[in-house]
Order: sequence, then structure tokens, then C-alpha cells
Amino acid sequence: MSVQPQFIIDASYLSAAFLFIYGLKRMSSPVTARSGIVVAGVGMLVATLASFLYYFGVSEAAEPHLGTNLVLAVVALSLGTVWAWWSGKRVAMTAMPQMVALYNGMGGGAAAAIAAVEFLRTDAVHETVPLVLAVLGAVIGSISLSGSLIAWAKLDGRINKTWRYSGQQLINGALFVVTLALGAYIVFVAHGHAPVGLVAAFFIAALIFGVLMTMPIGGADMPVVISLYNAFTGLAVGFEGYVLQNPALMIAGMVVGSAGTLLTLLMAKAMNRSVSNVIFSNFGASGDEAQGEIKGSQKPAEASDAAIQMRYANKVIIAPGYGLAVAQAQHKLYEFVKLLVDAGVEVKFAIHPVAGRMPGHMNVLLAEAGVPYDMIFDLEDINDEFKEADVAIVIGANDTVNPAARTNKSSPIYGMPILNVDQAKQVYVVKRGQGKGYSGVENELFFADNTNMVYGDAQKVMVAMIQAVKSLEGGAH
Amino acid sequence: MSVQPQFIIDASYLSAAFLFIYGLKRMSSPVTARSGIVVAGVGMLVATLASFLYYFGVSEAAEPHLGTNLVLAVVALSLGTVWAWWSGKRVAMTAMPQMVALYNGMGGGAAAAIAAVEFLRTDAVHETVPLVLAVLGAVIGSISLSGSLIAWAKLDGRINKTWRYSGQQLINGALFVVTLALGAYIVFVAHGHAPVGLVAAFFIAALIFGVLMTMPIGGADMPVVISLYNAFTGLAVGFEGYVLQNPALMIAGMVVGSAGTLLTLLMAKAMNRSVSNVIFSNFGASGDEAQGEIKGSQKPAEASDAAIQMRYANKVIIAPGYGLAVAQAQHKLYEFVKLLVDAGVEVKFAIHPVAGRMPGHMNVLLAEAGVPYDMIFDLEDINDEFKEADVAIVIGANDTVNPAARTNKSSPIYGMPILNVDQAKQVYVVKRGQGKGYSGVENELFFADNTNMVYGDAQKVMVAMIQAVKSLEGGAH
Amino acid sequence: MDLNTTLTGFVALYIFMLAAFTGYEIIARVPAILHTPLMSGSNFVHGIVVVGAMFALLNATSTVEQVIGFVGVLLGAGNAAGGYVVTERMLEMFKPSSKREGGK
Amino acid sequence: MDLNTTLTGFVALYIFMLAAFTGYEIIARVPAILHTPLMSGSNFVHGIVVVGAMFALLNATSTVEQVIGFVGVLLGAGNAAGGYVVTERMLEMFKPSSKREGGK
Ligand SMILES: NC(=O)c1ccc[n+]([C@@H]2O[C@H](COP(=O)([O-])OP(=O)(O)OC[C@H]3O[C@@H](n4cnc5c(N)ncnc54)[C@H](OP(=O)(O)O)[C@@H]3O)[C@@H](O)[C@H]2O)c1
Ligand SMILES: NC(=O)c1ccc[n+]([C@@H]2O[C@H](COP(=O)([O-])OP(=O)(O)OC[C@H]3O[C@@H](n4cnc5c(N)ncnc54)[C@H](OP(=O)(O)O)[C@@H]3O)[C@@H](O)[C@H]2O)c1
Repeated sequence: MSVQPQFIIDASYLSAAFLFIYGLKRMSSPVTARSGIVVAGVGMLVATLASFLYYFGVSEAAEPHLGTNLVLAVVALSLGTVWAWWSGKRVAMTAMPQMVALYNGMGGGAAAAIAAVEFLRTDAVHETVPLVLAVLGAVIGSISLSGSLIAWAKLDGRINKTWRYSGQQLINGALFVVTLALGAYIVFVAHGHAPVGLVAAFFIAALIFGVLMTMPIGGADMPVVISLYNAFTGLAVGFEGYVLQNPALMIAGMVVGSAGTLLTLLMAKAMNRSVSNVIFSNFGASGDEAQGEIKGSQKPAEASDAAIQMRYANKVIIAPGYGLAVAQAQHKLYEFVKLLVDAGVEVKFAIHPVAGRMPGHMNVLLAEAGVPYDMIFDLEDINDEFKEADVAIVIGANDTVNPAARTNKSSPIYGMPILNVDQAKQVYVVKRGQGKGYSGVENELFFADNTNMVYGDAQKVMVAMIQAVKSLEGGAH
Repeated sequence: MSVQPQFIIDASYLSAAFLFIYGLKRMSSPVTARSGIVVAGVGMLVATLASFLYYFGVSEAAEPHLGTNLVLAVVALSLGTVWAWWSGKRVAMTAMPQMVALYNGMGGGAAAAIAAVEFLRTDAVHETVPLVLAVLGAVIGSISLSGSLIAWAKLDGRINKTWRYSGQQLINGALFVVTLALGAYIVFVAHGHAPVGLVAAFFIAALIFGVLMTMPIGGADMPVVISLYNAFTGLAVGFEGYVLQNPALMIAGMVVGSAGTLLTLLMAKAMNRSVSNVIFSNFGASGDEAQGEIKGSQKPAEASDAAIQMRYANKVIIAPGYGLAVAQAQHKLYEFVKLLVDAGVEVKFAIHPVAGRMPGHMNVLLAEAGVPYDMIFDLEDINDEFKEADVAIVIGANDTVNPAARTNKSSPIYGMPILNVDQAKQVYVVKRGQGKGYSGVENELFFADNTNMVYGDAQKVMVAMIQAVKSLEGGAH
Repeated sequence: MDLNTTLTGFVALYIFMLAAFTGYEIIARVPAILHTPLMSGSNFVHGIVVVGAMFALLNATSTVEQVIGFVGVLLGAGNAAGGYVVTERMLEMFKPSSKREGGK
Repeated sequence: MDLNTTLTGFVALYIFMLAAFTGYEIIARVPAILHTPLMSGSNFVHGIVVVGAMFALLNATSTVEQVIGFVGVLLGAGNAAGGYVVTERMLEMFKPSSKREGGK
């Protein structure tokens, strides 16, 4: 007796589940992260190849269609893989979050599709527990699909407006109840044999709910939302895994569901907000009210003067922010830093956990520019060093260096830990003008005695700074 | 239809498994550790109570015995609980490790008993996979039982000699093979229906192997061995859990098996040794060979002089070691420290990971004496501070402060991180005489220019120091 | 063959519980800089849904099922492949500086 | 009742694997000072073996089985109860100083 296909399938799924967990584990430390995705990738490959062995065990009813189904499977697999591979390779580093959203939505859609097929299997006897999980997975997966698409469109600049009207939450709530009611009907009344039209209505309701739920959320909150939908898809996959009696799906799905939930909470916490606050409130729309005018004036400075002061400083700390990403100035910035380092200056990057618009945004940008990992420091690790720095330079950051977070209880960012740039002997702030940050509040740092403003686009300013230092070196030789 | 007993049992076990994991999780952080054991304890209570519901589902053959069995169960449960509760409350803090060994061995024995009952169920049809796991669990559990008993006897001072002879490992190996062969016979030849005599021989062989394996290991290595047997018992419980189709046992057992293995590795690593080195080598028996004589002489000092210098120091760091535990001087030490703190001296405790004879030994002792948690620092956290200390005082420590670990490649402790006491301005070493430490190597720290020796039993020395500081204060008023 | 997979209610709950603990524990100690790559990496992991969609498609008995199954596999494959590529590209950037220098 | 527990080979392997990961992850970040209490705490946890011994004893059909089952329950109960008391006593000492001061 030879080994049965089902045995190979089971064994492959077991190893895939192991490799997924082990891979995620490796991904969770910077040193081993790169090998982690490869490990997980091997698991995916093994599982996908093994899934072709289902060919040998299909139900009798499916046997006449087996040839067609196999061709369809190969075509779908190839199309999906090739398109995703191509788009993933091509996308700019800064557009990663929306790409993740897109792929994640696809996973939610696939989970919903599994549920849909289940509801269409008219010949089968459906048990209650799997049906409930199928419905839950279908709802969550559909929300994740349509919601992720909206998130993608927003981050990609295809939808700009945040769609808000009074009574919105009431309508969303009503739609949600309708969706659940349709789902309950499928389970408890139709016992999994509902008419196609009703099943379709159920899915459409869930999809629309996903759209409505995501539309009012501002683009800057999207990373949190994407992470939430990522957890959603994980849950949906886990539930459908139970429906299919497939532990690999159950485990991978639930691991992601739980990890993704925690990740979402951590992200929201780093922004000093709660997840429900992100999803249900109109944050940032009402920023500039009730703020006492800040006394004093902003003192402009020339890029070249600032550059030369840094060139002769002992220690410079750089606090980059969202503006650096907008200006794509990371390469020029690192060029400038290399000049400083060559001149013997000690340079460190101070990264606020929510600098930019996604977690790790700054790290990814700086890594892209080639900044060595060991020049980059987290907030807790560097905050005590600002008082020893001769110059702190803020590049396109605002909220993350706003002292109001420490003192002003009425400020929306009150309580968020900030980078103590104001403790440096001299502070330079690079920004284009009087533009506010993500939270829309004034920043008294810009008016402080030891602060000078270097106005201009971050990239242009960096070019000017490089120029200044270079011409200095040129003169010295 | 009412809820079935089996459902309650299943639900209780599920919650017990959850509470165990959650409890262990809480135990793994100092802040939440105390609630962790309570959480896990609730899980145990729930599961034990639920197990009485087996009463309603026993096999037909067991029904006539049910009354007796229930009485026996209640008696065994009460006896075991009361005895263990009483002994656990009564035991001295310093005798904890051997007590843990004892309880752990009992768990191994229980797992072995489950396997034994399985082999005696003559009426049952045994499948291969559960049988294999039952045999493995029986071997591991039995080794854990007898091995833990030896470990207990050694640490409790009931066995003093380490029993070594040539060819020992060969004989042990042979016995192990015999044990496995008997186990294989039970599974593959007798298919679980082996004669009672053979089953007994199998268990006796495993038990003897546990004794022989543990006898040659020195008492100071016992904490690592106990931790290893702890992992063993976990595995045995997990395997027998599969035999009984009980996921709570499987999960709890495997969680402990894996956690215990990691813990064993971490302990061995902190001692700069490998686990196999601990189990198979005669470490410490050949310490004092091939060591160059250390030049210079040890300079004695009076306890009172040392105390007064510390009283007027700005910063004092204390490095306690095994001698402190032997002398039970922790209470007096903290009394002395409080005097120093009242006099405005900054005092910190520096704890080497393997100071003493069990992991966390010093922390437990100091905690017992009431030393606040935040005066106690791990090696990595304090090692850079020694150079700022006016006085470093070493109390009954030796190997953990031996600079040979940094420089002398031939030393058995070479490579182990040590406390940098030698960087303090003045070093005092409290010990009784020329006695060596656990590893038996000379310590050139004692001969260094900035080191003075305060000879005497740690407790007596601390009393003298307290006296000296107090008389000083008395004179000042 | 007694090594087949049968999942009933409680067993499923055990598996879900353990998987949830595992996922939580793995993420709990992750530094913030890895949040985005990890979001993407876990996004890749649930791409395993493609395997479930494969099952649905290969067992399809009607055109509707075939269409939905096809879409499911397509989407699932996109999730898996896209998740992999994007994660790999992001993590590629987390080289420690020493290696980077050496590579140049 | 479809919520019963059936464990076959692969499912057992999944559970073992997940439990092993969970145990590993929980311990991996433990500071050295907690090693001894944790050894004792995990020692307590495998005291759950008492439940298995209870099953064996309640289902015993002969005197030998009763004796072994009795010993098993006795030992298991000792493991559980002793492990709890000892762990609790050790952890009792890990009070942060502020609380300790407050208690006095
Ligand atoms: N990281 C995350 O996960 C995440 C996610 C969602 C939301 N957020 C939020 O985003 C904020 C991040 O703070 P942040 O300090 O990084 O940035 P920020 O507070 O959003 O401020 C960005 C600043 O950059 C300037 N800027 C824009 N384009 C520029 C260009 N081309 N050149 C130079 N400067 C430019 C803007 O001023 P001008 O217009 O005057 O130039 C603006 O004041 C936080 O409030 C955080 O809560 C973060
Ligand atoms: N922590 C663990 O988990 C563990 C487990 C197993 C082994 N170990 C090993 O144990 C060693 C621990 O190092 P350690 O520095 O703590 O201790 P140590 O190297 O064993 O030295 C202890 C010193 O204390 C002195 N002493 C003994 N009784 C005393 C008393 N009543 N009053 C004053 N002094 C007394 C002894 O010298 P006198 O005789 O001259 O007084 C001896 O030199 C390491 O080698 C470690 O690898 C640790």
C-alpha cells in the first residue's frame, strides 16, 4: 500500500503551520527578520503544492468537472501569483501600506468565497456550528475585502474625501444588523440551503457595510485600519478553516487574527488613541479650535548657516517626520549625514514611534536610503541624549516634537510621549511654511528661543545643506 | 435533556488549559507573577473537581468497583494534598529546590502510574500510536521519579557521595537499552498485553536507570538537573494525556515540557556550560590543577574599618554569593544596608545570574530579608557602574567575581560574564578563609591592590559591621 | 490509517486558543520599527486561504461554484504572492550596517 | 452533542506543536531572577496529571489497578498541591518595594 494523498496533504499542512509560526517568530526580531519570511514562504509553497492532491479525493459529484476545475485552478493560481508578484515588485516603497491593504482584502475575499461555495452546496447536510463559523467568516472576510479596497483607494489618492453625514453611525449600525439577520437566516432557518438570491444579498450587505465603515476614516488613520482588517482576514480564514476541517487554515488564521489584533492595539497606543476612537471619531477635523495664541515669533534661518553649524558641532540628532517622506528627502539627508560623519560629527537619528504615517515609516525610509541600522534610535533610547546634543534638527516633523503633548491638557495629543528636541542647545526645524501636522495643533517649539526655522521643501533644503558643507570642504583644501 | 457530564468535563479542561497558559504567562513577569500562580491554581481546582464527573461515565467492567474507587480517590486526593500542603508550607526557603524536586518526581510517578494501568487493561484493544506514547511517557516519568528522589536526597544532605566508577556510562547506557527493549516488547510484540512480571521489570529498569543517571552528578549541579526532570515530567504527562485522549494533560504537559527544556538550557548557559556537560561530566572534581600560582598576597582588613569606610562612601555596590546563603546572613546584611542608606549612601545589589546554587537564589534570599526589588540589579544593568562605586563589597561570592573568567583561557570558568567588582575604587571580600568557590579555581581578585579581605563567617562579619556603624552614630549624637 | 484529521468542537477550540496565544506571544515583544513588516508578514501568512479555495474549486460541481472558486483561488494566490514579495522587500532593508558595508 | 473531544494523530501533533511553541514563547523572555519560581510554577502545572490518574482510578477493575491508581492520584495530588504552595511562597517575595513599604 502506498502512502495516501490525504496523508501527504495532512503532513504538508502540519509542516506549513509549523513553518508559518516559526517564520513569524523569526520576523519578530530585526536580526532574523529576513530569514523569517523565507521560512514562511517555504511553508506556503509546500501547502499550495500539496493542495493539488485534493485532485485524488474529490466528491463523486465533482468528478465529471474535475478536468475543468484543475485547469481553472492552475489558471487562477498563476494569474493571481503573477499579477501580485509583478505589482509587489513594482510598487514604490512609500506605497507599501496600500499594497498590503490590497493583498489583505484579497485574502478576505477568498475566505468569503469559501463560505459562498459552502452555502451553495445544496447536496450537503450542514451542521450548525460550522455554518455559524462560515457565516461569521463570510461577514468578516467581506468587510475586510471592501474595507481594504477603500483603504487602498484612499492611501493611493484615488478617493480623497472623507464621507461624513449626520446619522451615519445609525445607518451603518442598521446595515450591520441587516447583514447579521441575513446570516442568521442562512444558518438557523435555511440550514445552509438558502436561495441564491438571499445568499447574494447577504454578501452584498456585508460588502457595503465594509465600504460605509471605512469611508469616514481619514487617510492618516489608515495604517491602523489596515492592521485591523488584517486581523479580520486572519479570523475569517481561521473560521473557514474550521468549516473545511483544515487545521493549517485554522492555525494560520487564528495566529494572524490574534497577532493582528495586538498589532492594531499597539499601533493605536503609539498614537495615544484607542482603536474605537480611530474608527468612530472624526479625529483631526476639529483641530484648530480653542488654542491660545502662542506668543513670540518664528525666527527663520538659512539652510547653509544651519549646515555649517552642524558641520562644526560635536553631536547632532536628527528627528525626521512625515514631511521627509512627502519630500522623499531621505537619500539627500543621508548624503548630508555622511558628510557630517566624515567630518567627525556624532550623528544619531531619533525615531518617534508614530513619526510619518505608518509604524516604522521612518525606519523603512531611512533603511531604503542606506542609513545603517545602528545609527537609528527609538524614542526611549535617545530621549535623554538631546540635552547633550549641540544641534537637534527636525525635518518635516511636527506633532512628534510638540511640547504641548507634555503640558497642554486640552491638546488632542496631550499625553503622547514626544522627542525632547527642545532640550538641545540649538534646534533647527525644516518645513515648508506654517503648515500644521497631522493632528492640526500649533507647535510652540517653533517659537522657542533656541529654535530657528529653515523654510523650504525638505529635499531642497537638504540639497542646499550638502552644498554648503561641500563648498566649505572645497575651500579648506 | 440536561447538560451531559462529559460536556462539563470537556469545558472544564478547556478552561483549565487556558488558565494554565495564562497563569504561566503572568508568572513570567515580576510584576504580575504573584497573580499568575493563583490563576493557574484556579484552573487546577476546576479540572480536579470536574474529574469527579468521570464517576458518571465509567466502563461497564468498572461499575461494580465504583464505590470503592471513589472512596480511594477521595482518600488519595486528600492525603496527597494535605501532606504536600503541609510540607510545602513548612519547608525553609533555602530548601525550596529539593522540595520542587520531590513534587516534580511525584508528578513523573503519577504519569508512570497512568501508563502502568494502561498496560494492565487486559480487556482493551491497544493501538500502536497510543501504546508507543504510553511507553515513552512511562520511561520518562519513571526516570523523573527516581532521579528527582536522588536529587532531593542529595540537596537535602541525605546522600553526600557522588557515586562514580569507571565504565559507568557504559553500564548506564546498557540499562537504558534494556529499558527501551522491554518497552518495545510491550508495544510491538505483546501489543499492550504483556505479562505483569514483564511490565514490572520494565518499570523497575526505568527507575533504576533514573537513579544511576543522577547519582554521579554533583549536588551543585542539581538545579539544572531538577529543571531537566521537570521538563521530563511535563513530556510524560503530555504523552499520557494523548493515551487518555485528554487535551488538558497534553497541553499542560507539552507547555511545561517545552518551557522546562528552555529553562534548563538557559540555566546551563548562565553557568557557561552545556546540559550534556552537566549530566555526563565530573565537573569540579579536577579544579585545582595546572594553575599558575598567583603572585602577591591577600591583605586582611577589620570588619569595623570596612564598615566605617562604607558609611562615608557615596556609592556602595554589594555582590553577594553562595557564602551569604550558607551563612544565612541576608537579614543582617539588609540591616547593615539600611544603616548605610539612612546615612545617605547609595547602595545597590549586583546579582550575578548564577550566584549561589540555584537560579535566582540571591534574589530569593534578599527578597526574604525584605530588600526592596528596586535596589537589586542584574549583571548587565549594573556592570558599568562599578567604576563609579567607592566600595564594592563581595560577600561569600567567588567564581562570580573571578577576573580569570575574562582573561585565563585555561580556566574552567573562562568566558562566563562576571561582575566587574575589581573596577571599584576599593574592594572588600568577606569570606571565612582560603576556601575556593564552586568551580575550585584560584581567584586573583583577592590579591589585587585595591582588595582587602575581611575574614570570617558572613553573618558574624555583618554583625560586626552593624556594630561599628551604630557605635559611630551613637558617638555622633 | 489512523493519522487522519478529525476536528470536533472542543478540539477546534483548543487549537484556536493555542494559536491565539502563540500569535499574541510572538508579537508581544516586537519593536515598533518592525510593525509594518510584521503586518505585511502576517498578511502573507493568511494567504494560506488559497489552499482552502483550491479545495472549494476542485470540488466544484456547478458553474456558479466554479466561478466563485476561481475567484477565491485568484484572490488567495494574490494575497499569498503579494504578501510575500512586499514583506520580503521591506525586510530586505533591515540589514545591520556591518553587513551592508561588507556587501559593498 | 457534537462538541466532544476526539483526538487523532495529526490533531494531536497540531496540539503538541502549538503547546510547545506557547511554552517556549512564554519562557523566552523571563528574567533570570524568576527562573526558580517558574521552574516551580511549571512543576505545578504538570500536576494536572492528577486528573488523568483520577480517570485511571475511577475506571479501575482489579486490585492491582486500584493500587496503582491510588498511588497515581496520591502522587499527582502531591505534585499539584506541593507545587502550588511552594510557588506561591516564592512569588510572595517578589513584591515591589513600594507595596512592601505600604504594607508595613
Ligand atoms: N506613524 C504612524 O503609524 C501614524 C499613523 C497615522 C497617523 N499618525 C500621526 O501622524 C503624525 C506624525 O507626526 P510627524 O511629526 O511625523 O509629522 P506631522 O506632525 O504630520 O507633521 C508633518 C510636517 O511636515 C511638514 N511637511 C510637509 N511636507 C513637507 C515637505 N515636502 N518638506 C518639508 N516639510 C514638509 C508639514 O509642515 P509644512 O506644511 O509647513 O511643510 C508638517 O508640519 C502624528 O500625529 C501621528 O499620530 C502616525
Ligand atoms: N546559581 C545557580 O543556578 C548555580 C547552580 C549550580 C552551580 N552554580 C555555580 O556556583 C557558583 C556560584 O558562585 P558564587 O560566587 O556565588 O559562589 P562560589 O564561587 O561558590 O564561592 C562561595 C564562596 O563563599 C565562601 N563562603 C562559604 N561559606 C561562607 C560563610 N559561611 N561565610 C562567608 N563566606 C563563605 C567560600 O569561601 P570560604 O570557604 O573561604 O569561606 C567560597 O569561596 C558558580 O561557579 C556557579 O556556576 C550556580
